[in-house]
Amino acid sequence: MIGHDVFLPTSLLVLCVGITVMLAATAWRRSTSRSFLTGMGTLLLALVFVGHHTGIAPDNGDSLFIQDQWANYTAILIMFSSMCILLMSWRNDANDRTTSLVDEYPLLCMLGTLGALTMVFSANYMPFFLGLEILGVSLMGLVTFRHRPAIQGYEAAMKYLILSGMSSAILLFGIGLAYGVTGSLRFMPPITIGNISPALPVAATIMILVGMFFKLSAVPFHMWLLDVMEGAPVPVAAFLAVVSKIAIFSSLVRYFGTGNQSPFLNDILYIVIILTIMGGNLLALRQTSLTRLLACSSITHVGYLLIAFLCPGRLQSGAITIYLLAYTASTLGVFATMSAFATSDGPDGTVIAQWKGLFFTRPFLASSMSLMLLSLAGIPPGIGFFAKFEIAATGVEYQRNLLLGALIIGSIIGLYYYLNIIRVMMSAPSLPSASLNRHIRPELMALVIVLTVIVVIGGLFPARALHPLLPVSAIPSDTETEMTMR
Amino acid sequence: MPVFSFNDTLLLATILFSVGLAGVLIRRNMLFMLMSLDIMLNAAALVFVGAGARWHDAAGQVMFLLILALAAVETAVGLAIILCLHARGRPTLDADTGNLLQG
Amino acid sequence: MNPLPALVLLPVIGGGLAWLAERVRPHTVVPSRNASWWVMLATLIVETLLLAMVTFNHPTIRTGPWLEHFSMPWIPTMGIAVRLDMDGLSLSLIWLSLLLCFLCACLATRQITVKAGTFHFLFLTTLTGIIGTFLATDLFLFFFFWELMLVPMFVLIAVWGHEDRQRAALKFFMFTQGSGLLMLLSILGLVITHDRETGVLTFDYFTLAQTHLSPTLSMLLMLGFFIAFAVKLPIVPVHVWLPDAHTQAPTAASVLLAGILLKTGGYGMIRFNVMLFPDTAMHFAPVAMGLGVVGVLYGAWLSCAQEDIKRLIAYSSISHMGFVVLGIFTGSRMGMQGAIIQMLAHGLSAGALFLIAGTIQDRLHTRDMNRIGGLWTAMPRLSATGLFFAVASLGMPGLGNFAGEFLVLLATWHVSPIIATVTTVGLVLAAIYALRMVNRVFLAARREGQIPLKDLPVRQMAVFACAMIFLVVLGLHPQPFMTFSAPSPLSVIGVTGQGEHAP
Amino acid sequence: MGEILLPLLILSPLAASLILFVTAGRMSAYAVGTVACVSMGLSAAISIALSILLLSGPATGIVQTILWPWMHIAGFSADIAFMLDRISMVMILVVTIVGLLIHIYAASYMRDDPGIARFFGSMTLFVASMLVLVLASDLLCLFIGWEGVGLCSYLLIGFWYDNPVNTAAARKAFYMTRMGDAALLCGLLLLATAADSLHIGTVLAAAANGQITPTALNMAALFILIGALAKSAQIPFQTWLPDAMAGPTPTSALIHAATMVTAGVYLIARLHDLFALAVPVMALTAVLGALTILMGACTALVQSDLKRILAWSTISQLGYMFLALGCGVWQAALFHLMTHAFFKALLFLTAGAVIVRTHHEQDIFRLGGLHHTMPGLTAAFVIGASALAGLPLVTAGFYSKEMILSGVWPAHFRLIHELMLSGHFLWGMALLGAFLTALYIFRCVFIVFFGKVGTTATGRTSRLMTIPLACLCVLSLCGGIIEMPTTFPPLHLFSALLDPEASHSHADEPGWLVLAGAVVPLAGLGVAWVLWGRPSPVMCEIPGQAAVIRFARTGEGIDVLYDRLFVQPFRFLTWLTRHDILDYVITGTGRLTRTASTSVLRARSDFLGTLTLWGTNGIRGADRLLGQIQNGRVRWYAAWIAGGLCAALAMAVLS
Repeated sequence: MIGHDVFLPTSLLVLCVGITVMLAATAWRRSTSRSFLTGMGTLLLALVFVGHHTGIAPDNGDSLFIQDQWANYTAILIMFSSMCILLMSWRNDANDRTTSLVDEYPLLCMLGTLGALTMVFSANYMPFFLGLEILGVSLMGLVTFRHRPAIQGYEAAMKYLILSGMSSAILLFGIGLAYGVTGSLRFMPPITIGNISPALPVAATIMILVGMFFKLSAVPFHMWLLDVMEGAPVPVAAFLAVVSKIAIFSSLVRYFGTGNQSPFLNDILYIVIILTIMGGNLLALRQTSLTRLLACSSITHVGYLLIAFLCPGRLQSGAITIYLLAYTASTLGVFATMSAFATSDGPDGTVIAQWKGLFFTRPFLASSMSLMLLSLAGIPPGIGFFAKFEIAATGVEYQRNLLLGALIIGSIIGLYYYLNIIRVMMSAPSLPSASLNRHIRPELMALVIVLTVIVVIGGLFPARALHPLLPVSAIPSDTETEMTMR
Repeated sequence: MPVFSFNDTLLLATILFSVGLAGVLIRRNMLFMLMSLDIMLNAAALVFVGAGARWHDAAGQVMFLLILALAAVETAVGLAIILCLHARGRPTLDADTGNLLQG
Repeated sequence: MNPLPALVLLPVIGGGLAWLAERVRPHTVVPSRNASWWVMLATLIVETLLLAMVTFNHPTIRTGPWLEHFSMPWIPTMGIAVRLDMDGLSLSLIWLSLLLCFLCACLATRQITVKAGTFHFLFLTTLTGIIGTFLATDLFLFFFFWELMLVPMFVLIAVWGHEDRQRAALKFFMFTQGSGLLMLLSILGLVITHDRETGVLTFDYFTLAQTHLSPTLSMLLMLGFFIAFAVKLPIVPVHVWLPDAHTQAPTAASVLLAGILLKTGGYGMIRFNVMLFPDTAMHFAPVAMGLGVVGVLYGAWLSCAQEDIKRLIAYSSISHMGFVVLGIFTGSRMGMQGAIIQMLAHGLSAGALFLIAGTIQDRLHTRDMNRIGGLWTAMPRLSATGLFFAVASLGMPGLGNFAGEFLVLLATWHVSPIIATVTTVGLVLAAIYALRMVNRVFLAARREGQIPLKDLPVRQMAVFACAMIFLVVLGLHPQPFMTFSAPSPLSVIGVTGQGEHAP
Repeated sequence: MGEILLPLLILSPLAASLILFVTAGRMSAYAVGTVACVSMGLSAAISIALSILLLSGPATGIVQTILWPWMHIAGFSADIAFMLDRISMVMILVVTIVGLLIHIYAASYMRDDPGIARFFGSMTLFVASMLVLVLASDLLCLFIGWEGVGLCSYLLIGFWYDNPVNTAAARKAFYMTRMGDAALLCGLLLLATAADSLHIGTVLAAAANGQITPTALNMAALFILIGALAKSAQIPFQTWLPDAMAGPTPTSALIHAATMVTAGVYLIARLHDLFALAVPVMALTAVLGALTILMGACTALVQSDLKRILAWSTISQLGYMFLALGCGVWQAALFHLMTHAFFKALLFLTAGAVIVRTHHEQDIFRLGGLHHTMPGLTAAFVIGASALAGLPLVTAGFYSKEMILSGVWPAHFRLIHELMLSGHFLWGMALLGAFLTALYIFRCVFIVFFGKVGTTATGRTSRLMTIPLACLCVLSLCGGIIEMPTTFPPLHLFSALLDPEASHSHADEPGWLVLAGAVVPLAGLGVAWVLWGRPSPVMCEIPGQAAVIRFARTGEGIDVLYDRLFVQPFRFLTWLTRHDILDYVITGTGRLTRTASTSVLRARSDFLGTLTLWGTNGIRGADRLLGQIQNGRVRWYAAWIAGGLCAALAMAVLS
């Protein structure tokens, strides 16, 4: 049921145009920095147009896209993150630019962003699926951009390809089942009608959920994330941790809505959340690589987010909103600091031990890194503190005692490994390295400062980020009427 | 009127899907894993076709086309990556050996 | 203009200035030209003036027991506001904090040479957290400050501490933060319950105090608070972070930890356990008192076996804090007052002892009592001071600690003579550990190969003398402090309305 | 007038102490001594003035001043308040006058010590604390002084801290008294709970009008008694006092003989109304006192250290006071307290002078024949010894001891229905004690001052030291005539002073009592002379000589008999007391505490460590498991995904 409207959020359009231009530019004359600049410009333009759309949405909600506050909010987050990531990778020394041009890199980034935005705005399985795959395939490309040591990037990409293909298959199978049951591709859980056994819609929902869990890397489906993030260049890891997660979480919320979930979903979510929080945290304890640790941390944060997702109520919307913001800002901050830390010849900051004594040699970086990590751990004055507070509030409001227990234990374990990094930074520097006093690239400096300011200001004055943005229910309440019409 | 009922299609698709899944799980050769992935994707595509037929809806066929495209893309990218891996010195196509990323 | 926000924010702003000052004018070899130190001193002086203004603005109690009130919306959707209220209890504890900060400023922080600006910044930020904790009457704000003060303290310990600093810092942070999370749950539980009951989502202390809770829920919520405060105070089974943290922290941080940070636990117990859940607290009192006694004895007992001066003092702190718990949970005003006096006195005596230990360590580069000795000949002034504070901490009548301990014991005797009798054993043990320290450190024969030492200069003695005078006044004339800090806590429920409307 | 003088009395030594501590050794020795002596003189003058003021008033009049409220709170109130009545008047006179004399003496004695400022600072602080103790009208206020004197005692015993023995002795003293203090504190808490105040008048009134239950009253009295016993070094707390002799001699004189150790006596005397209601405790007091007399005397008999003899003698004499207190004749106890302060201070100071001039030789067997070189000191010591022994009529000790004996005789305690404790028995013990007292002190006199010449003495006793000695001699001789035994001319100044209303005639007292009291010390003196005093050199108990030769040389065998009868059992007893069981218990407890706490520490760390280890192992195991799960194989990951999918499907469909 594809309506013949042209309802389209303008941002998508802008991005498409921008990507086309970039493609054309590649064909014409290759230049890395022009490519980056075009990408940045496009993203900026898309950000400006984020509230706009072309065409008129059909009344029955049968459009391909939907644009509401929630979508806009996550779109802004995604585009902002993409800009940050582009900035990080612009002159990233980890991208070996001596051997080849990397003007595909921004192009792939833009494509990924486009995919993410498509997911966010989609109101139909079709754009959702397209967006998911655009994002996924561009990520495969992006992951391989690591040149030093290159083989790990390829290995990561290979793993990602196979596993994400598998999860896509599962997701698609689920969508197919749902379509088969309801006959509609609307982006909502299937509801049993007619003579089809009730197991089918349930199975469909589960398969879709599993597909989403894979992308979200919730715990038994999380394993790819660590390897892929470690294998990927640092900015791409950030992309994986932030952009793709926000997009998929946004879709998850849109798909399942914010109300009470059906009981079988509840049970599964319960288990998955606990597994995710505990698994992510425990896994983080043994990591020596910072990117892997951040992968674990992002797994854990997904678990926390899911708590809020599972606790519908007055506080839910605000909690999810602020938590997404907190997670985005803090994680990006950490990655930005890592990028700033990396040198072309020295350590690239992916191993925790390399950060030893940073507090003495490069206090600015160390301070901002500590602040970001503390924010991730949920300690004032970072925004993460308030975010975790809100999550806990939703849990308490809905009396999810088990989940709260997991939250507490997880937070304490999390505290340990976050603090451990800070501890390493504070221990006395092992060697008085002369190369340590390099100045940081200005755009990264600016980025780190901006993110720090966001984290602190957001932590001190979180009220503005608390607007109820979530869709009240996934699709307006005329669902049932439509169902009966059919 | 479809010759096969939706349920039959579904059964076939499920079998195909399981075969593909089993292939991914069992085969160690990356090429075969890619092929198994294709089988899984095709199983999903089959469901769409069947469902489209059931509801007399074109959307199922559209999805089928999209899935085909996806399968093609995955294979293409996958092969490219395998080539690269090989070029960078990974000796075999065995997915279980020579993993650097773990732990 | 309301002075409360200024009171809270001033230290952190001053800290920022101190940090900047060090950036502008990097540290020189001459300590007196340490710019950040001067900024910090100036900040403290301004803060003191401000506090003095607040104090002497209220010769008589104006509206109810709450001296000052400040309210400003913060996160309206959650019912969170910046609510600051000051009563005698907070005021006296803030005075204590400032006094100790002066002690630190004059005696300890000046020796910091590595990144002095950052040190002072963190030091003052901790102060902000502490003062905020003492003033906040919005539960969220309270929690915010509660957590906030941990971070700079963690850094202080981890960067400027002694040999095993990082493990200690980590332990400190994990324990206090972890227990803080339980308190968070309790706060939220209370708020949500209140919300369900009345439909008003608020974190206001006074409003929440009127929530009707079922006994079980009330007990659960109170336990959440209690555990957090128990860790901070600390009470025996959860005290294990304290000896390490106190031992490894740099001198100034030790003083801050022992002198004030522990008091936030006691303060919290008074304000958020006994006041918010009076009935439940009474039900819980036997357990809490038992824990208090165990704390008194256990802390003193272990203190007797320590070889490390700072560790000895740290364990003695546990012992003293046991009295505070005991006093708070006797449920009588007398016990509460005793606990408050004990907190003030312990802040001074333990803080000063840590300063002395720090001074000794600065000069001898060891804290091991086996390697220190006979300091009296070399440093008579320091030794006399040390003796004074050791004697104070063993509970010499006429000094502040005794006044507190006596009131606590008396209140306990009213409740249970047996507990009180058992607790007096703690006093004997206190004599043992305090004199053991005095004997080994100050009075023993001189060790071989001891380097010639410099005694405390007169200026520093004057600072110590200040603390001594306070202790003596607290011990001999605690009445003003008692009336001063008394009325507010116990009449919270009665003046709920007035607290809100106070200008 | 009195209201102003009362705080001034305390302030004077306190100010001196502050000055001395604050200047911390910057003043010359001379200046230090001057400051201390002047302040003491001032307070002595003030106390005399106050006494005159008090005596000129009505018989029951008191001087009272409330300085400021200390703690006023619902259910309890205490003030910093002082009160001078006749009991405390006696005490302040003793404290300030004896204190002044000792300070003057010490100014010379300690002249060359580098720590003189610390010494006098502690001494004056001690006097201030003692005055607080004596004058407090509130038991809590009294407790300030109580602990304060303990602290000063600690500081002074460990004054020469270079020697670990001294500091150990100091700590021992403090710990033992601290135990008593804890008990005392419990007693105070009990009383405060019952009476809502610790004002002495209030407490006594509450006790009198039955506001306190008998059990509580007995318990409180018992607690207070324990405190007093510890402070006054009575059985079973006696062991700290001999060790306390490690301090400078003036300290021993002032603190460990004349004043501080009598604080327990004073406290019970002050609370005599309360104790009178607690009969079992009174009996206990009396019995312990009597036992202490004998134990102290016997031990003193076999000591060889001059100062330790005096220390044991102090314990024994304090036993007399406790006996008197237990029998309800607290006036006698106070009287003996006063005379004891005089003669014991005299003895100690003389001993100190002797020790200084003989190069710190304290072993009596190495001294000897000193009357040749120092006749003045000999005279002083003999006077002191006579007073201690209570030689009839001419010494102060006789009168006070006589008063105690006559007070003990009629006492009786009905403990349980059948069990009666008669005063006659206690009287017998006290009398035996008096005999032993004369024996041991004259043994000391004969060995040290007469007999074979031991060490050579050098120098002269300075004038500054002789003046106090002379004053104390006078006091020791004449200080007792203000109170005569009943059979003598009825002169009862002291009793009348303390207790104007009571009648002082013991009509039922047999006349031979006084006689016995007078004869027994003389007998003791005689025996001592027989044993050690006769000019034959072998009579000095020379260690290492064969018993036969000794028997032959002395030709008497009394020595042997004495050795068998007294010395061996008493040596055993001494051995017991020297290596005291309680000492063992105390040191043992201390060691046990240390060991146990160390082991608890270890055990705790072990236990917690094990727990932590388990926890860590568990986490590490889980961690390793997670690591193995995370093995980097795509197929394995895919299997997990498939497994997860299947599990979820199964859960959803089957549920």
